[in-house]
Amino acid sequence: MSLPNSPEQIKLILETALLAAHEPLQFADLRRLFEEDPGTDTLRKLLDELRADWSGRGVELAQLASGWRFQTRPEYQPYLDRLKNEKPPKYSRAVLETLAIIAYRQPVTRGDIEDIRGVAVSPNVIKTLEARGWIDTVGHRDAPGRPALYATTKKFLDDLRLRSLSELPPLTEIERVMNLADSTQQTEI
Amino acid sequence: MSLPNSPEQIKLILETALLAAHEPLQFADLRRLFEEDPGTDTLRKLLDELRADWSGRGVELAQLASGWRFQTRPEYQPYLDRLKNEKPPKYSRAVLETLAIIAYRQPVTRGDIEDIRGVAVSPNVIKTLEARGWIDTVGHRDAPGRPALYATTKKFLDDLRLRSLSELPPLTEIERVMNLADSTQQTEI
Amino acid sequence: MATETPVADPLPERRPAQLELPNMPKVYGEPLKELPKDLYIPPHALEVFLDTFEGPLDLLLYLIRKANINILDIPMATLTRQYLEYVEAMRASNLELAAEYLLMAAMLLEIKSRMLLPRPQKVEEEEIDPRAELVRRLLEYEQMKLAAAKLDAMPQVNRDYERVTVWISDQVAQRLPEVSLNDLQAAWLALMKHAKVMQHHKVRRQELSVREHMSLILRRLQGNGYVEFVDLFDLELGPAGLVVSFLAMLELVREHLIEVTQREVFAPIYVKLAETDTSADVAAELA
Repeated sequence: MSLPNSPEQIKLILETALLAAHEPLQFADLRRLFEEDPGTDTLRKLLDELRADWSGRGVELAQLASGWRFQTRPEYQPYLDRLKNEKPPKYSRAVLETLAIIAYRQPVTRGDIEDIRGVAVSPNVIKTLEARGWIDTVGHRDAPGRPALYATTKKFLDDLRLRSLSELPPLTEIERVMNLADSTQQTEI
Repeated sequence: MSLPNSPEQIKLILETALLAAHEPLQFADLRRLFEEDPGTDTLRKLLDELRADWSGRGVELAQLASGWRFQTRPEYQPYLDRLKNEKPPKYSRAVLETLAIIAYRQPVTRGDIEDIRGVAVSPNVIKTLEARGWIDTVGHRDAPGRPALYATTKKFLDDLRLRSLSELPPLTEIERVMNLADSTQQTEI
Repeated sequence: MATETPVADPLPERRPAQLELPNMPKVYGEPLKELPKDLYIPPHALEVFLDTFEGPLDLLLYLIRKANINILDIPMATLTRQYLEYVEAMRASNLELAAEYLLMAAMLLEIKSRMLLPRPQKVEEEEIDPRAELVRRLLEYEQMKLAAAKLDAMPQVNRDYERVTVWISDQVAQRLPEVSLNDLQAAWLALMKHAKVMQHHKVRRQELSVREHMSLILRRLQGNGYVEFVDLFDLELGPAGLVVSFLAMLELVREHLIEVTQREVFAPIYVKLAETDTSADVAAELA
């Protein structure tokens, strides 16, 4: 095929590839689309243009931890939910707290998680998160029993529409919450 | 969510649902998207509009027996193939050599090609190159049987990104390699 | 969140105002009409109660937050008593209580007793508050608990949004082999090597463009009968190109591929394909 690769044509090809991809596409993937590499600057400019082209639509072009991807905007979910037969999994507090500890304190062992939560962590909790592809073992602590060290994956970031862990919501300053609670109490009295 | 369901808004919702769907969506599915059924006529009109909106892009809205879906256009397949990391199919040696002879020695008859290759040229080889639009008959030699004279086409030049045949790798270089090969052979003897 | 759970207020004695109607404890969403004397949780609600908490730290946090106690200055006696009342109630109902709840009870009692012990004046300044470790754990846990809630509130794939993957056309265009100049060169090289016909087929670069023009001229003449000689030259080619074109013409004549005719000197020269005599055959073949 010998389509002339004008910027407009390159943008169409990028759009098509990103719409059809099953996984987020990295910059290197996008460059491979073309027989003649359009160059980093051109590609980046066209991706920005493409993102702008899609603003105000139900689908957006997002840059995530593992690359670029088209995804629907959350505002449209109520419509899409009407077509769904099954509800997505709702995680228990045990799962969510374990996930939060792994996300914010990684890499951690199961013992670390149990120390923070003050209760035993059921193997099912870890399995649930592993099956979702959100956590995996990144090593073993040099301690008795050589416990596995857990960390969050790129997929976790992708699935939460994040580019890096630094985009996680900041941890709450508990002390300030306390002060706030105190002052609330005072005004109530 | 209480988005006003203007025709424009309905179209966006249709587009979003169709882009996110894993299977073709039937008309009944599309109606289910909305709390208030926009009606068959409106939906059909908007789907037609949507299809028109996507004309000229790498992805098209197709109506199949099983419903509506977005799909890539076949013309964009070569680009998508590059992402798959698959090696493109290759022509046989017979095809490549025949093409080389026609390119460098045109116009030539099949007899000329057979003289150079030292073997009979299968009609399929010629047909393959003709079907690709890379060679055609430019005349007939005034000889017994009036054999067809083959030459390369403009499409051949385009597909190989050449402006003219003079941009083909010069044979002098090939000869040099050949001489080198010959002398190597001689020293070996 | 624990604060939204149907659990009775645990500190009635401390805050009698809680007994009034707006704060009437609810079990399964129903307000309790009769308040139990000691604990505000009827036995059948204990199971719900237990499920509500993620462990002793969670329960302690609930008690602390509910009572608006400053976490940095926990009244150990009150808290320990509250905590033990819950644990006892659960034990009395034969609920399977995780060992951690009992462990925490022991820890609370230990802290409380250490705080009651008289200490020498000097040591007291340097000694760490026995509650420090508990406070650190409570704060750490609460932080993670809030983080978990925040994570859960973030848009999640398949729950709050969907990935887009459009169908890749199944009427896939046949993938055609790609040929590079190197392929062609290699093919030619292999040919030459194989057939050893170099001597007979020496083709120079200049000759190649001659052959290109031969093809072009033949193409021009296709189905056109006579074409005037001068029309076969493209002036835009420049002097070098015109020479090549002319050489191509001579070569075509030499190979009997074209006929050049001129009726008289200075008359227009005409060129036609050599096989005009049998043009019917050509037409038949082309058809």
